[in-house]
Amino acid sequence: MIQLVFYVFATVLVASAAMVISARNPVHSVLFLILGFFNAAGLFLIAGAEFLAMILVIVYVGAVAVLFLFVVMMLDIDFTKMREGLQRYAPFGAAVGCVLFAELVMAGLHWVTSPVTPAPITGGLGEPGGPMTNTSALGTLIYTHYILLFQLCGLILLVAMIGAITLTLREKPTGRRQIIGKQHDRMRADTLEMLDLPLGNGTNANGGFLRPPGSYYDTAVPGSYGIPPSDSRASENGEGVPK
Amino acid sequence: MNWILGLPELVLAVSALVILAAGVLQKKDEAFLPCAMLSIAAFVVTGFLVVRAPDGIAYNGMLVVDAFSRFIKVLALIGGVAAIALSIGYSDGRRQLPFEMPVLVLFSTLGAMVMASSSNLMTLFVGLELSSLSIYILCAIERDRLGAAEAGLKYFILGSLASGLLLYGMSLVYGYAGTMDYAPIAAEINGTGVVPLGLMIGTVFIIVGLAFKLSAVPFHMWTPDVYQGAPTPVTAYMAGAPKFAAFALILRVMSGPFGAMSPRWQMLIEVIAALSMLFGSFAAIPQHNIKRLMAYSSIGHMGYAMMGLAAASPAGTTGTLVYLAAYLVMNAGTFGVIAAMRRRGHEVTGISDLAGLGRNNPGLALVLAICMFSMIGVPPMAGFFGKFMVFAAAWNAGLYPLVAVGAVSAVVGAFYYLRVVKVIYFDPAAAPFDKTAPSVSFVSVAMGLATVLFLIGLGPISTAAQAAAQALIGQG
Amino acid sequence: MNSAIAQIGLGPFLTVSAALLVLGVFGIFLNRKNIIIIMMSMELILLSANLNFVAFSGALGDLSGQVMVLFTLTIAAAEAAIGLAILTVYFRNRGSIQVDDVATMKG
Amino acid sequence: MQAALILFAIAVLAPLGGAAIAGLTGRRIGDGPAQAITILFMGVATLCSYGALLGGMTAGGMPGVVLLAHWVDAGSFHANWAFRFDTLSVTMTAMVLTVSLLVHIYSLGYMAHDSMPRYRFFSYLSLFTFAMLMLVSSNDLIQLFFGWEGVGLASYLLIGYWYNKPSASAAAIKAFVVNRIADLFFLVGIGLIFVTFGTVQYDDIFAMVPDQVNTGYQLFGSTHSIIEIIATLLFIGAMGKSAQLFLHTWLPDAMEGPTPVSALIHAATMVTAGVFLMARMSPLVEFAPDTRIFIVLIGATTCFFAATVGMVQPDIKRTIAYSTCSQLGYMFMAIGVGAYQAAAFHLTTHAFFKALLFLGAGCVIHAVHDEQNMFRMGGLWKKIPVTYAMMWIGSLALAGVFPFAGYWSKDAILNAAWVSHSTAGTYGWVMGTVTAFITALYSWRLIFLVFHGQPRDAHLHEGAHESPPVMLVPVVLLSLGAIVAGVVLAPFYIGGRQVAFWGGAIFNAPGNTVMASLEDVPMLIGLMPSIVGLLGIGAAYVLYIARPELPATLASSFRPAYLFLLNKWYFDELYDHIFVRPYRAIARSLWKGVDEGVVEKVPVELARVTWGGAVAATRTQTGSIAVYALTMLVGLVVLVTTVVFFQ
Repeated sequence: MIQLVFYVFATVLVASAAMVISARNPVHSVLFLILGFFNAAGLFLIAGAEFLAMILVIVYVGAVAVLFLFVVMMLDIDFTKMREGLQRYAPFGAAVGCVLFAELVMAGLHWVTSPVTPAPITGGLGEPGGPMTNTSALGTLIYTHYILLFQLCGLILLVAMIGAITLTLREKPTGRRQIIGKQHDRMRADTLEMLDLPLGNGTNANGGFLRPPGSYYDTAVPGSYGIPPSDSRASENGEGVPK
Repeated sequence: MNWILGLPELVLAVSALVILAAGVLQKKDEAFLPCAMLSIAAFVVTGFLVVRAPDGIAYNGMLVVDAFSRFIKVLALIGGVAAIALSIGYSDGRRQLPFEMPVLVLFSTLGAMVMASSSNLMTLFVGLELSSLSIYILCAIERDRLGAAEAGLKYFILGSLASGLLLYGMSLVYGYAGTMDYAPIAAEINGTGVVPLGLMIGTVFIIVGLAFKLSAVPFHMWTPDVYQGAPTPVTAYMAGAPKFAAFALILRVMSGPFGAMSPRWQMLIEVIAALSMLFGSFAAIPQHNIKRLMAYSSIGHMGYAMMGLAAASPAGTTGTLVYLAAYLVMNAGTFGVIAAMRRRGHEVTGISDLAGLGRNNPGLALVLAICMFSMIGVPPMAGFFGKFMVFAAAWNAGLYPLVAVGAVSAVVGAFYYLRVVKVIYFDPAAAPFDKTAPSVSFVSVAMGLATVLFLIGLGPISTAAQAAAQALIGQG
Repeated sequence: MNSAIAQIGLGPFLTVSAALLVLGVFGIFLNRKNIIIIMMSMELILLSANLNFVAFSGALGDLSGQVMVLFTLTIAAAEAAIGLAILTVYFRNRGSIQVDDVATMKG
Repeated sequence: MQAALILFAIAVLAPLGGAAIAGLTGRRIGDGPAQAITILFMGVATLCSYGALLGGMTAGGMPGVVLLAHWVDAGSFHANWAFRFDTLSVTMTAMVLTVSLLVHIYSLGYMAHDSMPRYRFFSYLSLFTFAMLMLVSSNDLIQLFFGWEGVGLASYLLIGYWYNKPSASAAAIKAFVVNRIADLFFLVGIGLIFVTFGTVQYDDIFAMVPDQVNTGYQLFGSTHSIIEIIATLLFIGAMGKSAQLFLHTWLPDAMEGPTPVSALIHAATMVTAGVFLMARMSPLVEFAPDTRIFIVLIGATTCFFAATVGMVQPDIKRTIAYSTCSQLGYMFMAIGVGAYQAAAFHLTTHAFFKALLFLGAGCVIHAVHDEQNMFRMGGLWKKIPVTYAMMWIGSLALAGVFPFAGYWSKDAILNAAWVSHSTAGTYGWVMGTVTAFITALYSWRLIFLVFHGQPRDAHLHEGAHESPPVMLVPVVLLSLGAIVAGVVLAPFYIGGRQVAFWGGAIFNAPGNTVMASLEDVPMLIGLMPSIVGLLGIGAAYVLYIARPELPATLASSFRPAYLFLLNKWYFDELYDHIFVRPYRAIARSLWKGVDEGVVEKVPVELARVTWGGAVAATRTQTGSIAVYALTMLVGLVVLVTTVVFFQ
C-alpha cells in the first residue's frame, strides 16, 4: 500500500519536474513546480518528516513559488517571442546527464548502514521518556544543538532582505515626498538672492533670468531628467560592449 | 557551551547589524563613508579577537577554533579590509556605492570565517551560503550598470548550481556516513576501510562545489566574466576572502574527514590543479581588460596553491597557506592599482590604459610592477616563496608531472605579467589618471611593500602556517 | 529505521532524487528560453538534495538530516529572493531575460 | 750595462707611447701632430736601441734581463713582464726600429693624400712596432705569444686599413684566420712545454732540454721524442707567421694593405718572426733532428715554389710578396741545417733590401697613380730615375750579386746547406740555387717591365712623376743598408767574430759544425749564387728586352704549366675545395638546419602553439551561462566516473 502511494507521488514529482523545465509558458512552469513541491511533501511524509512536509508546502508553495509567479508577472515579458528549442549541444549534454544519473542510481542501490555509525542525533524523538513529536524534536534541536546555525540562517535571511531592497528599491527623485523638516529649515537666503544690476546690463546673458545657487536645478539627482547623453554609456566602455 | 570561541564571529555579526542600523539612519548619500570606516574598525577588532581566541570546539561540534582557522581568518579579514578601503576610493561624487556594500562585505567575511572554522558539513554549507549570497548581491550592487547586473546574474546562477551540487554531495556523505561531523566521518572511514561508492561520489560532489568557489578548472568558467563585470572593490574582495575560505574548507575536508582516502582523491586534485595552472596561463595571454586578466591569473594561482593540497602532506599544506598569504598581498596590491585607474571620474580597465603609468605615476607603476613580478614568482617577492614551497612539496611528494606542468605554466604566465610591466613602462604614454584617493594609495602601497618585504615576515608567516597545518593534520 | 522506508527501501528514494537532480541540471543548461526556468531548476536541485536528506534521516533514525533540510529550505528561500532581485536588476538594464542574451562579456 | 738595459726598455716601450697618444687623441689633435708624435717616439726609440746595442756590445756582458713586473703567479705557473737583453733581441730591436722609423717617415709622403684618418694609420704602425718589439724582447714564451698575437692584430688592422675596400677586408680576415690556425699549434706547443718543463722561461727551458731528449710522448699510437713534437708544433706556428708553404696563402693577399705596411710588416719584420722564434728556440730545435729535416724540406720547397709563382705575377707588389715568401724559405732552410746565425743574418739583410724594394715599388705605384699592374707600365726609368736606381740596388741585393747585402747572407745559407752533408741539405742547396736563378729572373723581369721598353699605357706614362723627398730619403737610406749591410755585418753574424758577437744568444749543439765549416766549400759552389744570379739577369734581358714576344710564346706553348704558376699552384683553389667549401657547407647546414630549423624554429613554434592555445582557451569562454554550466557538469561527470570506475 505504502509503496503504491510512494510511486504515485514519485511519478508525479518527476513528471512535473520534467514539465517545469520543458513547459513553454513560464507561468505553467511555476504551476508545475508547485505541483512538484506538493508531491515532494508527500514523499517527506512517507519518510517521516511531517514538519518539513508542512514547511515545504507553506514556505515553498506559499512563498517561494508565489514569488516566482510574481516576478514572472511583474517582468511582463512577451513569452511568445522567446526562443524555443534546446541548445545545440543538447544531445551531448543529455548523454552526460544520463551517465550521471546512472552512476547515482548505481551508488544509491548499494546503500547499507555503516557498521560503525555514530549515535544518531534524535533530539528526544521516539525516546521512552515521553511522547515527542517530530516538530518538537526539531524545535528542541535547532534551539539547542544547532543554535549557531539557526542564528546564521537568520543572518542569511537578513542578507537576502538587504539584497532585495538594495537591488530593487528605487527612490524616485521626482517623487513628491513632503519633508516637513526641510520645509521648516528653509531660509530666505536659500532661495532668494538680491542682485544689483547696472542699468542696461540685465540678465539677458543668462537667458533672461538668473538661477540662485543651490537651486533645484543644481541639487537634483543626476539622471532624474532622463539619461544624459554622454554619461551613462561611457561607464560601460570596454566592458559592457560585446566584441 | 563554550560560546566564547565564537566571540569574533559574534562581534562581527553584531557590528554588521549595528552598522546597518547606523547606515539606515544616516542620510542616504552620506552614509557610505562612516559605514565603511566603522566596518574597517569592526574588522580590526575582530582580527584582534581572532588572534586572541583560544583553541577549542564549540557549539556542539559545529565550530572549531585552531591555528588553521586562525590563519585563514586573518587572511580573510585582511582581504575584507583591503576591499572596503578600495571601495572608499571607488565612490566618487556621482556614482556612489550604497552603504550596504561594507555591511555585505562584513556578512560575507563572517561567512568565510564560519567556513574556516567549520567542523561539520552543516556549518560548512551555512557559512558558504552566507558568504556567497552576500557576494551575489555585491556583484550586482551597481544596479544601473549592465555589466554588474550580468556579472551578478552569472555568478548567482552558476554559484547556486555549485551549492546545489555541494548540498547533494553532503546529503550523500550524510547518508553513507551517518553523520555530518568531520571527526566521526574520519573515524568511520578509518574504521571500515571499505569506502562505500556513495560516499566517494558525495566527496566528489563536495570537491566540485568547493572547486567552483576556488574557480578551479573546469569549474572556473564564471570567473572572467564576473571579475570583469563586478565593481572593482568587489572583484578585489572576491579574489581574496572567499577563495581563502574555500581553500580552508577544501584543506580541512580533504585532510580531515576524507584524509584517509587521500590516495583516491589525490589524482583528482592533481588533474584540477594542472588544468587550472595551464588554463590560467594560456587564456590570459590575449586579454585586453586588466580585471579579466586578473581573473585568469587567479585561476592559475589557485592551481598553484592546489599543488600543495595535491601533495597531501604537512609541507604541502604549509606551502598552500603561505601561497595564499602571498597571493593575498600581491593580489590586493594589484587591485589597488586597478582601483586607481580612473579618468575624469570614470573607471577604465583596459591594459592599454596603463600606458605611461611609469611616467605619470611612478609610485603606482612601481607597485604594479612589483606585484606582477611577484605573480611571476621572481625572488624576493612574495610570490616566489609561495611557489617555491608548493613546488618543493609537490616534488617531495613525487608529483613530477604536476611540477612540470607548473613550471611550463609559470613560464607562459610570465609572458602576460611582463606584458603589463612593458605597457606601464615602455608604451607611449596615455592620459594620466585622476588623483588617486588616499585609501586606495594606502592599500596599494602597503600591499606593494608587503609583497616586496615578504621575506621579513616569512618567518612568522611560515611558522603560523606550519602550526596551522599541524592543527589540521592532527585533527584528522 | 522508519517503517515506511523499510518497506519501500531506500533505493527508490535515491533514484527519485537523482532524477530530480539530473532534471534540474538539464533545466540549467539545456533550455534557451529564460532565466526564470533556470532558477526553478535550481529549486529542483535543492529539492533533490532535501529529499535525500529526509530519506537518509528516516533510514538512519537521525534528525540532523531533517534539521539540515530546515536550514536548506531557509537558505533556498533567501537564494530565490536574491536571485529574483538580481534578475530584476538585470532585466531593467538589458530588457530581456533570455538565456542567450546573458553573454555580453566573454573571451 | 745598466744604462744599456734602461735604453733598451725605453726603445721597446716608446712606440707604445706613440701609438697610444696618436690613437687615443688623434681625432682631437689632428693628423699632423699625431704623425709628428709617432715619428718622434720612433726616433727616440731608434736612438735608444742603437745606444742599447752599442752598450751591450761594449759591455760584452750579455745577456741580461729587464724585469718590469710580475704578471702571472698562479700555482707553478709564473710569467713575468721582462725584457730579454741579448744579441738576438737587441739586433732585432735595432733592425725593426730602423726599418719602422724609415717606414714611418716614408708614410708621411705616401699617405699624404689618403682620405682615411691618417693618425689611425700611424698609431697602428707604432702599435705594430711595439708588439714586434715585445715579441723579440720577450723573456718567456707567454710574453712572446703576447707580442706574436699583437703583431697579428696590428697586421690585421693595417691590411684592412682601407676597410671600405672589400678585398682589403677579406685579405685582413684571411691573414688573421690563417695565422690563427698556425697559432693554435703554437699555443699547444707552449702548453706542452709548460707540461714538460714546468716553466715557460727561456733559460729554464733551455737548461732542461738536454735532460728531456729521451722523454717519449705517445701520439697517434706511436712514441715520439717530446722535443720533436714541441719543435714541430712551434715550427708550425712559425710557418703561419712566416708564410711557409701550405700556410702562405695569406701573404700575397695581404698586399691589399698600403705599401708601407707591406714593406714594414710583410717583408721586413713580422713575417720574420717565425725565423726569429726558431732562432730563439735554437737550444731546443738543436735537439730535434727530425723536425729540422722537416724544416729544411718546407723551407726549400717554399723557396722554390714562391719563386716560380713570382715569375709570372703581373702585380708588382705580389711579385715582391712572393719574393719575400721565397726568401723566408731560405731562412728556414738555414734554420733546418743548423745555421741559425746565417738565418738571422739573411733576416737582417733581407729586411733592408726587401723594405727597399717595397718602398721603391711604392714610389713606382705612387708615380703611376696607384696602378700596380706591371704590364701597363714600361719605360719609366727616365721619369723616375732615383726610384729606378733604388730598384736596381734592391734587386741586385735580392739576387745575391757581389758585393750587395744579399750576396753575403744567401751565400752563407747555400754554403751551410752544402756543408751540412745531408740529403735534406743537398735538396735545399739544389732548390736554393735554382731559386737564386729564378729570383734574378723575376727581379729583372720586374725592372724591365716597369722601367724599360715602350710605355704600354701612354696616359700613365705621361702622369708619372718622381716621389717627394720625404719618400725618397728613407729609400735612399735603406739602399745604403742594402749595399753595405752584408759586407759590414758578415764578420759579426757569420764570420770570425760571431762567437763573441752572439754571446750565447744562439745555441749550436756540440755536433753542429755547420757554422764553423761555412767557408769549407768548393770555389764553384761558393760562387754559384752569383753565377746563377747573373744568368737570371741575362735570361730576363733576353725575355723582356731582346725578345719581348718570347714570354707570350712560352706561356702559350706551355700553357698548363703557365696557368699552374699563374694560379699559384692552385693552392687557394685546393684550400677552397678541401677546407672552405666543406666548412661552408657544414656552417650552412648548421645555420639553415640547426639554427634556423631548430634553435630558431622551436621558440617560434612554441610561441605559435602558445598563442594558438591561448586563443583556443579564450574561445571556450563564450559568455553563455548554459555552456558554463555544461562545462561544470562534464567536469563533475568525468570526476565521478573516474572515481567510480578507477578507484
